[in-house]
Parts: sequence; structure tokens; C-alpha cells
Amino acid sequence: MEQWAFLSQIFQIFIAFCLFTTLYGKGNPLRSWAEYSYLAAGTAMSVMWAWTYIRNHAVIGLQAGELIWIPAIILGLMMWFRIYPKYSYISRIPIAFTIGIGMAWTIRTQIFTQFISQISATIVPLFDQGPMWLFERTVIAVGIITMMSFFLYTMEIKGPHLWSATFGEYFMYLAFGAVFAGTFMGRLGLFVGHMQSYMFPVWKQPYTIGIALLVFVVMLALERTGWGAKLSA
Amino acid sequence: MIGFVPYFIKVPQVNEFANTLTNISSVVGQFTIVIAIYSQYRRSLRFIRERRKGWVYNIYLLTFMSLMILIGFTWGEHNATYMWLVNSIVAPCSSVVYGILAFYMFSAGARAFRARSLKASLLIVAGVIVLLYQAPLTGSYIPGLSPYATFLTETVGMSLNRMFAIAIITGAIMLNVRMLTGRELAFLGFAREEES
Amino acid sequence: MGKEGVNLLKLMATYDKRWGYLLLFILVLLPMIKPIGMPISVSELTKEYYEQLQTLEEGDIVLDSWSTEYSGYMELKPGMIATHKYFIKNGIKIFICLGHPEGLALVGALLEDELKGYMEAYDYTYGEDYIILGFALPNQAATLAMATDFQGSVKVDWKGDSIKGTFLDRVETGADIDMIADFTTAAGNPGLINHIVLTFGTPMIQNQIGVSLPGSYMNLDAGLITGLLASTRGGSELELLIKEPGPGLIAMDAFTLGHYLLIILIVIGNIGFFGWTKKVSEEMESTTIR
Amino acid sequence: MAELLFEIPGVESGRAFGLILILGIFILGIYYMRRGKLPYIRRVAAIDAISEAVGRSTEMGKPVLCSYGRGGFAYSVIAAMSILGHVAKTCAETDTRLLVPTGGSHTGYLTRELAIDIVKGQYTAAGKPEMFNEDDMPFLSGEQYSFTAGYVGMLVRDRPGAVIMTGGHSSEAMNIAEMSNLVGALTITSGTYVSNMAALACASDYIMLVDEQPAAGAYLSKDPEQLATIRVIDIYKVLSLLLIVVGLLVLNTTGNDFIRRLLAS
Repeated sequence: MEQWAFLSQIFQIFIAFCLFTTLYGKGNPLRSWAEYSYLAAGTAMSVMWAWTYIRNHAVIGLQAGELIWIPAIILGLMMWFRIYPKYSYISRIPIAFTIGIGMAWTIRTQIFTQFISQISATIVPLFDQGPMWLFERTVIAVGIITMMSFFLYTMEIKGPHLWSATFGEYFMYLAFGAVFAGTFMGRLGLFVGHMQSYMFPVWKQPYTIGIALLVFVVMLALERTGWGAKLSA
Repeated sequence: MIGFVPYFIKVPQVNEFANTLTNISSVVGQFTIVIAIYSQYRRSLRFIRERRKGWVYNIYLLTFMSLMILIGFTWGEHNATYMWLVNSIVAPCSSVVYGILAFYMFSAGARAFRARSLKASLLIVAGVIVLLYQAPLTGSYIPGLSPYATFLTETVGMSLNRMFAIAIITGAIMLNVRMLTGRELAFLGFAREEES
Repeated sequence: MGKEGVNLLKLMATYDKRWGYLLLFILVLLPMIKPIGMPISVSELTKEYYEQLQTLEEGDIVLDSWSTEYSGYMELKPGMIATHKYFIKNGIKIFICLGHPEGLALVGALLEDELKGYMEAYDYTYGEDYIILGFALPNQAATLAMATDFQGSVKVDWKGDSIKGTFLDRVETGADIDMIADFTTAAGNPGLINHIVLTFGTPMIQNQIGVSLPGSYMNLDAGLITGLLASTRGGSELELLIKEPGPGLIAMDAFTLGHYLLIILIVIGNIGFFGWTKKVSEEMESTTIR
Repeated sequence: MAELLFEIPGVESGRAFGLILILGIFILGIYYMRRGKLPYIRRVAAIDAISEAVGRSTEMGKPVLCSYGRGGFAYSVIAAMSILGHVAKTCAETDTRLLVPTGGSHTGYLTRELAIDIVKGQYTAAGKPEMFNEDDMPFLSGEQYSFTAGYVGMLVRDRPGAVIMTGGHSSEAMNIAEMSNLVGALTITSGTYVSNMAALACASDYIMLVDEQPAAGAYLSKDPEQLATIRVIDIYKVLSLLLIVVGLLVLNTTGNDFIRRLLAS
């Protein structure tokens, strides 16, 4: 099995760099190959997940005598009628059912964790924890109020509202800048971590660099000769 | 809508029933993948039959996919071959597609952070301060930066988040109201069945 | 200004961003081949997280929730390794629940590849000190069931073996869990907060990826989570605190360089913008910031 | 947690106020809808840009790519569905090819079917059912990043003139936005969480911020009944602002915790 593990490592590096050629912005066969492999594997995996899910819940549940799964399976099978356009209306029932459940689930959790707790977390004693606290909490409150005023659609923005909305908009961009930087850090960390898995242990380094160069050169060559666009999907 | 009531009402049976309903809806969802796969097969076959550009890749797609599903079904998910395929294709590719975001963030930042207007300037100022703070080297040598950056990420950022959370929920619930009364999506030939 | 000057400015304003990509690639790979070892500082956030960890005593039970897929693991890796090393070293009992089907791959990646030697060194064994429950937290309903009736809802571990006779016998409801350690790539599993933290007041620490940090700051401020480890940076800081250097510290060089490159390109872009774009045409580029 | 102000018998403690809020929004919503009085609506550039984007693609003879996200039936996906409906309508009327990548999550198989129904319905309503092509709505697996890879592949291959990416997209949104910028498409996006929005604001041409997305369906429909509901959203926003302001003032001047207790009830 040793060589299989080794082969897997090398294959991983290769397919990864093939997919990295997406950055070049043009089609080439290496990229298409990687994309279609990933698509195939991803789809196969989702089929397996779906099957495992059904098995773990419905099938095992049925075997344990939980009859509640029978309607689940029936509804699930009703979806299959979509294959025949003539009977596709049957599938409306499970769709409607699921939308209802999904929407309900959304409201019931969001109204609390978001709406109420956020409002009540903003209402805090301001004066008892030093000037920095006062400043920060005031900024938060003012920020929320002004930004929210920017998002009032049905009122004409004029007078003091205009001031507040303009300030809110600027405030929002300030926040966007900060958040963007934070996001960049996250993504960079991700990429660095990913590259680390190809660079360590140290024996991988020559392979990684070699494959990276190879893919890069092949990509450029394909691009120059015009074969890249022809052969890609 | 049955799922929504029990959060407020103290009747344990209803609560349990709601959970079951959720599970049922997930199972129904999982069944639906069959249709998705069916349509994918049909699409790829049409590509191959009509010899459209990239049809060879579609052959590859179909064969590979069927093979992998077959392996998965016959030997189970913990089978070595199946795991090998998952580890050597899905794992690196998902990391790449995710990791590539660093590049996209990078170019979007380099492109958009130009002082066109006061708004964009604010964006830049905040962005650069936080970036400098986050870079470990300057983060540790210029301690004066830390309060500003923390202020920006935590205080200003949190303010935005709160506003977002409060604003979005009203919008979302209103959307539900529109759906339940059959306004939203109703014009799409999708009649008032949502009340289920 | 000479003609070359204008051309340079034009280049600065309109260079092909793919050069930037190439540079970033090189700057990330180089320090891995030849580490520079730039110093880093520890932020308040990580110190708080570490203090939370220190409140745990030997034998305490931690719900270890991994709601991340393989790709997010790349970012959380330093923090996950460091946190688990702390658990292992101090004899804290953990039961691992996955919140994502892809998490199964992480068991191999983290416990087998990274921590095996460490676990052997501290005699940390399966069944006695840690248990993997598998994909046990797929949704809120499952979390609720686990929190209200643990023994009724969880009977076997990920391989199908019974968990009777292990430390999990002590867990009846969420109140018997001493802490939740959540490693997540998004809002995480809201069920953990809704059904365990809010109901039983269990402290919860979270290791979050950079993108979802704003949401976590909010939860931290509202007291819903008690400790937060931010992305790779936080992980490497924790490595410093527990004195176990790992992948995070190596990553920091590349991290620094990547950040500087972006700042430099922003500066270049702005010079180019004022020097060229603005003069030549007042017409906006396709990207308009509203 | 603050002491409860009141409790309604039979209702889970600490959740009564939320129930009142939800019931309030339902009642107000239906009231305003019945009244059907058209309120003043501020223009929203990003939503106006949708028709512009479709028009631009039609002129250039390029397809339009419109996606609704990859989750289950969350609010953002539903909102995006209604945007998709409008885009499909315009596309059907102007004979523009519409591409809709679907899939991307193990909770999203049903959403895919709904999306197909919607697009098909629009084409049928425009009297061109034969124009609808299910091949243009490919299923790109149930795995997030293989969906993304496929999506980006579609961008590279088909080079759409406009990309309207709304709904429940998460981290892959940046991939799509930057790539569509690289292939020269007009990009209209919307974020579902803050860090995503910040990044997309930098990457895309137009972005629907915060709750512009759930409002978009009503806005696009130009139906007075639906537009009236936007008014209700505003009322709730003002209400929450008032709660914050009054709560802060009362708490800090008199030390009365009234509002927080009310909220926690």
C-alpha cells in the first residue's frame, strides 16, 4: 500500500496545480480534465452521502419499526415522477412540503439569535467601564442607527435623515474595509495551509516545485500554440 | 409552517413531531438527487451524441462517475479504493478551489482599493490599517497599531454585523409573509401550495 | 513627466493581475523552502482563549465539534492541533462529533497523521480518553436530542461499537458537558449555542476561520461563546502560548509576505490611478464602488 | 439574562416577545398588502442594474448566467428564486440564452427542481416553451467546491455577458465574482453574510447590500401589494432603532432595564 499512498500524494499535487491554472482565465485541457474529474468524484460522493443519509435515517428507522418514515419515502419517491413530464405535477407536493419546513425553521431560529439578542446586546450600561468602553459602545450604537437609516427604502432621504444616512454609508465602507482585510487574512491562511500540506514533510518539496513548473510550462505552451482552447471543454 | 409553532409553545409532542418533519424533509431532499443525476446523464449523453465541444470530457465524466458510484455501492464508503479516490481527487480539489480564494481576494483588493471617492478612501484606510496589523511582523513591532485595528475589526465590524442581523431578519420574515399569502413566487405558476 | 514615466504609471494602473497571482504564489512558497522566522505577538483574543482552556481540569469532558470540511481544515489546522495537544497533555476527555460528512477524512488527517506520536507519549487512548462519535451532529434536531437525552440519542461510536462503560456514561444531558470546543468554518452548528450553551450555560470556545470571524465576534460580545481563536494567526499564537511550535508558526512568514504584497499592490494601484487613470479618462473602470 | 417582564401562559418562557414580533409582522404585512397603497420607494441601483445587465448581454449576443445559491430553502434562496424568475422572464422575451448552474450542496437537490419549474414556467408564460433547455441548467454535483469548479468552468467556456449571482452563496461567491470580472461580464451579486459582502463589494460591479436582496423580488415585481410590504420592513427597522435608542437612554439615565427585560420576555 505504500506506493499507493505515495502515488496519491503525487496525484494530489498534480491535480491541484492543474486546477490552479484556472487563474490564467482561459480554458486548457489540464484544467478541463481536473474540473471534470472533480465534478465526477464530487457527484459520486454526493450520491453516496444521499444514500448514507437515507439508509441511516429512513431504512434503519423503518427496520426499528418507526412507521413515520413511510411517508418520507413515499414523498421522496413522488419526486421521481418528475422524470416523466406528464406526471411532474405530483412532485409539487413534496416541494411545497419542504419549502414550508425550511422557511419555518429559518424564522424560528433567526428571530432570536439575530433580532432580539442583537438589539438587547446593544443596550448596555455605558458609563461604568471607563472611557474606552463608553466610546466603543457609543460607536456601535451610532453605527447601527446611522447605517440602518441608510437602508430605509420607503422614506425620502432628506434633512437630518440625509446626514445620518450619509454618515451611515461612510461608516459602512469603513467597516467593509476592516472586514475585507480580515477576510483576506482568512483566505491567505487557507492558501498557506494548503501549500504547507504540499511542502511538508520536506521530501515533497522537489515534487511540488517540479510539478508546479511543469504544469505552468505546459499551460503556456498550449496557450501559445492555440491547442489549449481547442482541446479544452 | 408546523415546524414554526413549537418553538414558542410548551408541548413536547409537537416539538418532537416538528423535528421528525424536518428529518422527513431532508430525506425527501436526498431522494431528489436521483433526478439531478438523471438529468446530468441525459445532458452528457446529448453532448456526446451531438459531438458538441468537449464531448470527450463528458464520456470521461460519465464513466468515471458511474465507476465511482459503483465502487461506493458495492464495497461501501470505507472501502480503500473509494477512499483513495476521495482523498486524491476531492480533498485536493476542494482545497484548491477554496485556497484560490486568496488570489481572488488579493486581486479584488488590489483593484478596488483605489481612492476614487471618499467612500473608497475610507475603505482603503481601514483595510490597510487592519492588514498592517494582521501581518505578524508589523503587528508585533508597531504596537500602536493594535488598538486601531482592534477597534476597526471588532467595534466597527460588529456594528455592521448587528445592523445586518437586525435588518435582514425583517426582510426574511416579510418574504415568508409574502410567500404564505402567495404573492412571492405565485406569479411563477407555482400556486398557493406553500401553506402545506 | 517623460513618456516613460507616463507608461510606467499606465502600467501601474492597468497591469495584468495575473502577475500579482504569480508573485503571491512565489512569495508563499519561498519562505516554506527557506524559513525566515519573523517574530509574532500574541493578541488579547488568543490569551482569553488560552485562559478558557486553563479553566478545564483533568477528567473534564469536552464536546469536541468539528463542523468543517477538508478545505476549511487547512486554515484551522494550527489551532486544532494546538488545542488538541493541550487536551491531550492535560488529560481532558473529549468526544468528537462531526458536523460535516467530509469530517471523516479529518479523523485520519488530524489524529493519525499529526497527533499520533503525541497521544502515545501522553498515553491518551481511545475509549478511555477520547471517543469519536462520527457524523453525530448533522442538524439542530440531532443536537437538541443529544443535549436533552444523551444516553438515549447516542449509543454507538463511529465504528458502531457501544459506548457503554466509557467516560460518556457520566453524560446525561448537556449540563454534564464541561465545555464545548467548536472548530467551524461558518456560523457553525447553531444548535450548539441554541440548545446547549443557552440552556445549560456551558462555556463554548470556538476556532473560527477568518471569513466568519465577524459573526463570531458578535457572539463573543454577546457572551454566547467564551473564547475565540481566529484563523491561522490565532492558531500560531496558541502554539506560542502552549510552547508547542507547529505548522502555524511556519506559516507566519508566508503570511507576513502575502499581506505586504497586497499593501504594496494597493499603493501601486493608487499611484497608477492618480497618475494615469484619473488624468487620461474620467470614465470609471468597470468596477464601481457604489 | 435579565429578569422577565411578563410571561404568556403556554408559551415557552423568554420567547413571548419574539412571538409578538412575528405575529405583528404578519398582521402588518397582510394589512399593508390589502390596503395596496403604493409607498415611495427609493431606487436601488443594484436591482435596477439587473434589467440593464440582461439587455447588455442581449445586445452582445452573449448568454446571461443567473444563479440562486446552493442551499436549502433559506430566505436568501427564495429571494434569489424570485430574482431568477424575473431574469428568466426577460430572457424569454428577448431570446437570450439563460444559464443556471444548480446543485452545490447536499441540501439543495429540491431547490434545483423548483428552479427548473420556475424557469420553465416563465418560458411557457412568454409563449416559448420550446426555448427552454434543461441542458442549460446543469447539475454540478452536491459538493460545494466541485460546484464552484464547474461554475467557473461555465464562465470560462460560455463567457456570459452578465452574471447575476444572488442567493445562498458562501465562500465560492468570490471565485465566481472575480472570474466573471476576468471574463468581462457585468457582475451583480449579493452577500448573505458580512465578510462575504465586504469582499463582493470590492469584486463586483453592483451589489445588493443587506436586505436589498429579500426586497428585490417585491421591487422587481412592481406590484403595489408587494411593494407595500417593503413599508412593513421599514417600520420594523424603525421600531428596532427606537428600541435601541430608548433602551440606551433609559438604561443610562435612570438605570431602568425595562427594554432589555421586555426583549428577553
